[in-house]
Formats: sequence, C-alpha cells, structure tokens
Amino acid sequence: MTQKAHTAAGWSREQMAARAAQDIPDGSYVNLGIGIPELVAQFVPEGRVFIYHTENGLLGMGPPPPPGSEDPELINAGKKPVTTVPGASFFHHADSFTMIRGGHIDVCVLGAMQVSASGDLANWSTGAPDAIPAVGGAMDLVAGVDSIFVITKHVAKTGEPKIVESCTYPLTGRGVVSRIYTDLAVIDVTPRGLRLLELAPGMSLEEVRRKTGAPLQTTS
Amino acid sequence: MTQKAHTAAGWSREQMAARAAQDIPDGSYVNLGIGIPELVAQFVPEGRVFIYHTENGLLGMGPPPPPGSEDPELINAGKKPVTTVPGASFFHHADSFTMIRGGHIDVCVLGAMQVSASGDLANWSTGAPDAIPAVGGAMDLVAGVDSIFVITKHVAKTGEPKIVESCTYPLTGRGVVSRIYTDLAVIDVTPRGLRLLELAPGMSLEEVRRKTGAPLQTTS
Amino acid sequence: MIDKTIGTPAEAVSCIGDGAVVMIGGFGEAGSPVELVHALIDQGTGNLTAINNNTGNGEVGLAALIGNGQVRKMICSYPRSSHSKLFPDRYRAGEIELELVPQGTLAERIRAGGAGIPAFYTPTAVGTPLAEGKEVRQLDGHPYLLERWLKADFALVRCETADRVGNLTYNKTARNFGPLMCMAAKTTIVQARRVVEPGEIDPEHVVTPGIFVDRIVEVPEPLHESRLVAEGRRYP
Amino acid sequence: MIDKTIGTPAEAVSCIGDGAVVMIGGFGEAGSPVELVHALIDQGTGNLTAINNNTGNGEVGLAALIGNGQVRKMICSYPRSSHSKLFPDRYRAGEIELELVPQGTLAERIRAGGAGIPAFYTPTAVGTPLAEGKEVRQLDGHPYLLERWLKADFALVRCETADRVGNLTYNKTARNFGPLMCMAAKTTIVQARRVVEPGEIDPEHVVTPGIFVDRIVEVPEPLHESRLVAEGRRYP
Repeated sequence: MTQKAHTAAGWSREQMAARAAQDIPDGSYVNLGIGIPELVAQFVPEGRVFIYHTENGLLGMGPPPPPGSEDPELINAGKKPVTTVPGASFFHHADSFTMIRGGHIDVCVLGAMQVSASGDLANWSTGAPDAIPAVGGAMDLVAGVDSIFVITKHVAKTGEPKIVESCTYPLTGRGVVSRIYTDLAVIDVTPRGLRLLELAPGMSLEEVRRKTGAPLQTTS
Repeated sequence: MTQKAHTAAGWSREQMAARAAQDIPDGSYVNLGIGIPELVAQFVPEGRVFIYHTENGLLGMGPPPPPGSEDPELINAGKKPVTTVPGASFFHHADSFTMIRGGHIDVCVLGAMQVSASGDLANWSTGAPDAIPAVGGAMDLVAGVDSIFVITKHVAKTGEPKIVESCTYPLTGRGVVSRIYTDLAVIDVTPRGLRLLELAPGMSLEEVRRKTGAPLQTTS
Repeated sequence: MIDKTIGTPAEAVSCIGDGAVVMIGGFGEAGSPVELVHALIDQGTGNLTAINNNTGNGEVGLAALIGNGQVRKMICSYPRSSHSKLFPDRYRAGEIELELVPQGTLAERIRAGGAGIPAFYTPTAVGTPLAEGKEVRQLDGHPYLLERWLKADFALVRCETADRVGNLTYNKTARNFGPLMCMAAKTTIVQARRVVEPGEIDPEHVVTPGIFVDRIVEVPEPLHESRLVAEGRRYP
Repeated sequence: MIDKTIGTPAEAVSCIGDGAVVMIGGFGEAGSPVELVHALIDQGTGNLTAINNNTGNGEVGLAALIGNGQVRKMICSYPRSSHSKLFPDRYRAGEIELELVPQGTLAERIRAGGAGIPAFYTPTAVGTPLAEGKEVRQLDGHPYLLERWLKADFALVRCETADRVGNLTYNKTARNFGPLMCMAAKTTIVQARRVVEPGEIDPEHVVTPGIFVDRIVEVPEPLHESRLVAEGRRYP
C-alpha cells in the first residue's frame, strides 16, 4: 500500500469525461452540464448512442458547428452554438423541464464545488456576500434526474477537499449525487457513505483518502 | 300589466341563440356548449367576428362540413364533424384547458338544468341514483370563463321552474352564470339577485315572474 | 441506431400484465388506438385501471375492453355515450369502479404526472360534489381544490406519423390526450399511421419528442370506430 | 377581420406604463425581443418588474434597460453573464431587487400563470437556500415545495412567423420561454420576423395559438445581441 508521497498526475479533464461516458448505458437520454461535463459528448463508447438534451429546448443536440456556420438561435444551455442530429426536436421551456423534473432524462453529468458523503451537491454559489447568486437549471436537474454523475477536480485550487463530510457552500440538492469522477478516482455515493470504485493510474488509496474530506470505503 | 293568461309562444331555439349572439363582443373567443348553444354560431351579428374554441383541441372551428366530407379526426366537443377556418390551430388537451382555466376564453354559452338566483349552475347530473354521472368540461368552463351565458327553456318539461332560488340538482359551479337567455326573457344575474333585461314579444312580466322560482327585479 | 418500432400490436402490448394502470388516448373515436386495444382484448389482460376521457363507442375498442370485463376501474370525465351501453350496464351492476374527473382537471393531472408535479391547486369543481373529500385552500382570497398527479404503467396512443426514435405528430383533433399520456406512463406504446426515418419530421413540428415514447407499431389503415358502430360490429 | 398587427415597436409598447410587470422572452440572446426592449428604453418607462431567464448581454437589450435604471426588480434564474456588468453593478449597489428562481420552476410558474393554476408542488430546490420561507409538504413520503403562479401585465416576445390573428411559430432554441410568457400576460406584444395571412401557418404547426397574442409588430431583420456586444455597442 505504500507509495511515493508526491502527487501523481491522475486523469486529465478528457480522461475524466471519457471515464464517465463508460458508465452511461446505450440509448440514454443525457443532459450535460457546463464545463468538463460538456466533454463527455466527445467520448461516446463504441457501439452506443446517447441522445443529448439541453434544457433550453432541444433534444437531439449535436456537436458545435464549424466556424462561420453558427446560428445565434441554435444554442445550448451554456449559450454556445450547437447543431441538431436527425431525429431532433425543439420545444418550450416548460416541456423541457417536464423531461427533467418528470424523470425522463436518464443521466445528468454536472460539475461541483462540493459533494458530501451523503450525496449532497453544492455547485451554484459560494455564498459569499458579494457573489451574484445564479442557479439556472441545476436544482431542477438534481431533483428530477435519477443518475446524477459529478465530474470535478478532487481538490479545490486552494488544496482543500471538494469531497466533504458535509457541504459548507449553499446546496443545490440533498442526497442527489450517484457517482463522482475526479482526476484521482471514481467514487460511488452509497447509503453507507462513499465507496472507492477505481483509482487513477499511479494513484494510491492512501493519497486519495488524504485528499478526501470524508471516510472512503473500499470493497476489499 | 294584465294580459292573457295562456302562454304566448315566446322565442324559438333559434331566436334564443340569435339573441345571445347579440351580446357577444366583436373579436371574442367563444366556447359553445352542446345543444341550443351550438346554434349561436349561425347568428353572428353583421360586422362581427367570433373565434370558436372547442375543448378537444381546436381554435378557429368552422361550420359542419358538407355531407360526405366529414373527417372522423376533426370533431367538436360534442363529437360531431366540424371544419377549420383560416387561422385555426390544433393543440393538446392540457393546452386547450389552459385557454379555459387561464381565463383566455371570453364567452362561454352553456345549457342548464337549473340556474339559481346567485348564478349557481346545475347542468351535468340529475343526481338520480341510477344516473351515469358525466361532467366533461363543464366544470372547467364555468370556473375559468368570465362571461358564462346560459341558454335554456324557462321551465322544465314538467312545468317546474329551471330558474330557482337554490339548485336542487348537483352543482356545476357556484356563482358562475352572468346572463340567462330563455324562451321567455333575458335575465341578468347580479350581486343583488336576478334582474329582468328583456321580455320575449307578447310575454308579460307577471307570467315570467310566475314561471321563475326566484324573485325577479326590473329596472323600472 | 435507436429503433423503437415493433412488429405487431400483439407484440407491442405483450408487456402489459394484469392489474396495470393503462392510459388510453382519444376523445371519442378521434385518436382512439383501436388496434392496440383490440390486441389487449385478444391477450385477455384483466383487472386493469383504464384512463380515457370517455368509455368507448359501440362494442369495439375501449367499450369492448370494458364489456369483456377486463377493466376494474375507469377514470374519465364523460362515461356516457349514445352509442354504447357496455360501461353503463357494468357500472349499474356494480362491476366497475368509476372515478369521475372534470375534463380539464383530468388533462392537467396527466400532464402533472408526466412533468413531476405531484399536486396542484385548481378552481375547477370547487363547491360541487366532485370536490368532496378534497382539500380546499384559499389563495389570494379565492378557493381552490388540491388535485394529485395521474401516472400510468402504460399509455396506448394513436398518432399520425412517428419516426424510429419516437418523435410523433398527430392529425387534427385526434391529438387531444395523446401528448399528455405519452409523458405520464412508464411505458408508452404508440400506433402510427406512418413510420418514417429520423429527420423526416421537421424538429420544429414534432409534437411528442421521442423521449416520451417506447414502442411504435405501424398501423397504416386503422379501423374507424364510428364505421364499426354504424355497421353494428363488435369485438372480438 | 381580426388584425393584431401594429406599425412600430414604439407603438406596440406604448401601452406599458410605470410599475408594470413585464415578462421578456429569450434565453441568452436567442429569442430576445431586442427591438421591443429598445422601444421601452426610448419610452423611459420606469419602476418595472422584469421576468427573464437572465439579465441581458453587454449594454444592449434587457441589460441596457437595467443599466438605464428602469427595472426595480428582476425575477430570473441566472443573473450572471460573462458579457455584462450592468445587473451585477446595480445589484451590488442595492439598486435592484432580485428574486432568484430555479429555471424549471420559473418556466412552470409562468405556465401556471397562463393556465389558471394558482400554485403547485415541486421537488426542485427542496433542502436548499431557495426553499427558505416556502411551504414544504410531504406527499407519498417525499418533500415538495409549494410554488405560486407568475403572471404579468405585459409579455414581450420574439417569434419567427406570425399571422394576423396571432398564431406564432418560433425558430429553433429561440422558442424557449416565448410560448409560456404569451399565455401568462394580460397583454402580449410580439415582434415577428415575418407576418403572414391567416391560413399560411399550418394549423398543426402553430406553437402559440392566436388567443394568447394581442399585438404584433414585424421586425424583418432583428438585431443580434451577440454582434452588438462583439462590436462594443450600447443602447441608446
């Protein structure tokens, strides 16, 4: 179990996204949050089809258009230009959130500021007095989608754990996260707490535990 | 005030419908109930346009089609074949009742079994033990449309008043009727009770009062 | 590629078991998924709760399903029909339960089921016998009833055109409850007059997005209930 | 014949007075009724409550309306923008009130306003700071928040095609809040890229039926906010 004390590189942003994509079943309806989660679309495993939903009213979202052919009225939730795939459909916001709140989206991949041992998610506000609070569709997504995957760096820029016993930032939802993909590990949120599924290459359990703010179980 | 004791003919079904049509403002969105109310569509006053809504999902309903060109998938709430006018639209039932419940329909004309002095309407069930209760969209219409006009024979086949102090049949809605068009008179429902607006030709106030089960005021 | 089509109505409804809650599209005969309902009759599935605006026509489709004793409970707004005595006879005999719901409340409850809204307040039916046993709440000085969502195990819906990923369009007033029921059922089974490839339906014209549809069976020339009734036909 | 068209954006918004509650369509710039908002800036109407998913872009459109001090209160889900400091500056200075609403709840509250549903329960935001002060109710063992309808005096909406009786279609993801806001306002004012005669829009393809629309002004080549922002333009 002993290993070098210095930090190994762990997974890149792309590798985290690719790893998360492996866990999405064929034929899933998927909503991807802004940031690293957007990269998941580039790593659909061979032989699978995912249908992407963007909450501003499009099912069957395709990749970004080639430069010069952007349409300012065809954008995603991050307000970036996108395209449609054959079989796409447009609808208004109430219908779009019917898909989310009504449990019709299979998987949602989101970024996080903090995730707790019981699956609480904080990803919309630091709660700082001068912050402009902005929630968008995050609270609807975590309330309505069964499988909430989080992709996040394991620790904050300050070095503090982002996976914690209890979130200190304002919550997006309680007990909503199913699985966490970080640069160091893949971790399941279970009724009995966090459980390590996989370590990034060269990463030790010891190091991951040290960088995790809550107890981390293993199957072994 | 004295007059012949025998009953004058009063207005016909068509005359009642034509009289009601006179009170519908130009450009109104109108829902017509089954029965005599359907006839209103034949008597749009010169220079006015009404847009007809049928709760099964059509705005811009036109007259019945010529025999032989009926479409079983283009029907009204009474399940009879209809047509569309230019500018029509189709929509699902939730959107259709959004128009009704949300107060977007201007006038609804309904039939009645009983109307009370305070505007309560009973038009869906006799409450008899062996009756098959069937309400359709009547309760939604009276709850959502501001101007509820009722067209009805003044008295029941048994001779009993249909305009009463208090309904004995199960209610469709409380305090919902604005105006009543019968074969004998036009009557307003006001916060201070029923008020006579107009008598059918040859009809006396005395006779109408005798056939009405609640006090009837006049402006004079 | 995703392909939700399935060969026959019989195969399409084979997943429906005894005791299921089944939403059945249509207003009168418009939008009635006759072939799917007939397959359910052939299959003999019993103890069903059926949700439809009416109770069927003549002795075919939903009326025949009821007449055949397969429906334990009916949720609808208007169970009277000049063309069918099958529901009234069973109802008077105490052989079928009835939950009577105003039409707009029925539509909104189904939409709520699909939209993840467990309950809502409505002005409809306040002060009437249909408010009995329901919570009344004053909001801004007006009384409203609390109504609960309606969900189903299955929806049987008829549409005009479907693509293989489940996008649907409807025909005229046959749209009615279809788009709502597709949203509110765990498994939505659709009979389409025409099945096309993804992309053939303009994304702007899709009425039911494919996410709400599970199984599609093509029935190019569906039966017309009114014709069957006029001919005095009965099913089976 | 009914004809809801009106000559200019200025005439179209002339009915909006100080203190009005105004829903403004669009998600980011997609569907933003720029010309109508600019007419409202020209008009100088103040003390407004504005409802939009965001708070505008750069120094044009809704952002400019806010920057110009015409908005007293903002109801939105996402008031941050990488391209605009007008809302944040006023908010930090305590010059504008903010009601932050989750995006799906915002959409549903507006739909409820149009649909005559005064309140509904939703799972969204339970256990978060946005649940503070709201009723929590257990239904079937799960907690839900009570949310109220949102209505407005006016809606400003941009669509693709309108016919003279008010039927609308939209363009791609510029549809977003438009159809909902049209339903929830006493007076709905629409800017359309194209106005056509009744009957030219297929009744099956109408997204917003004419009953929800009051005034239509044709703006064939609307400004693109992103281009204005890229060019560093400000309004007026």
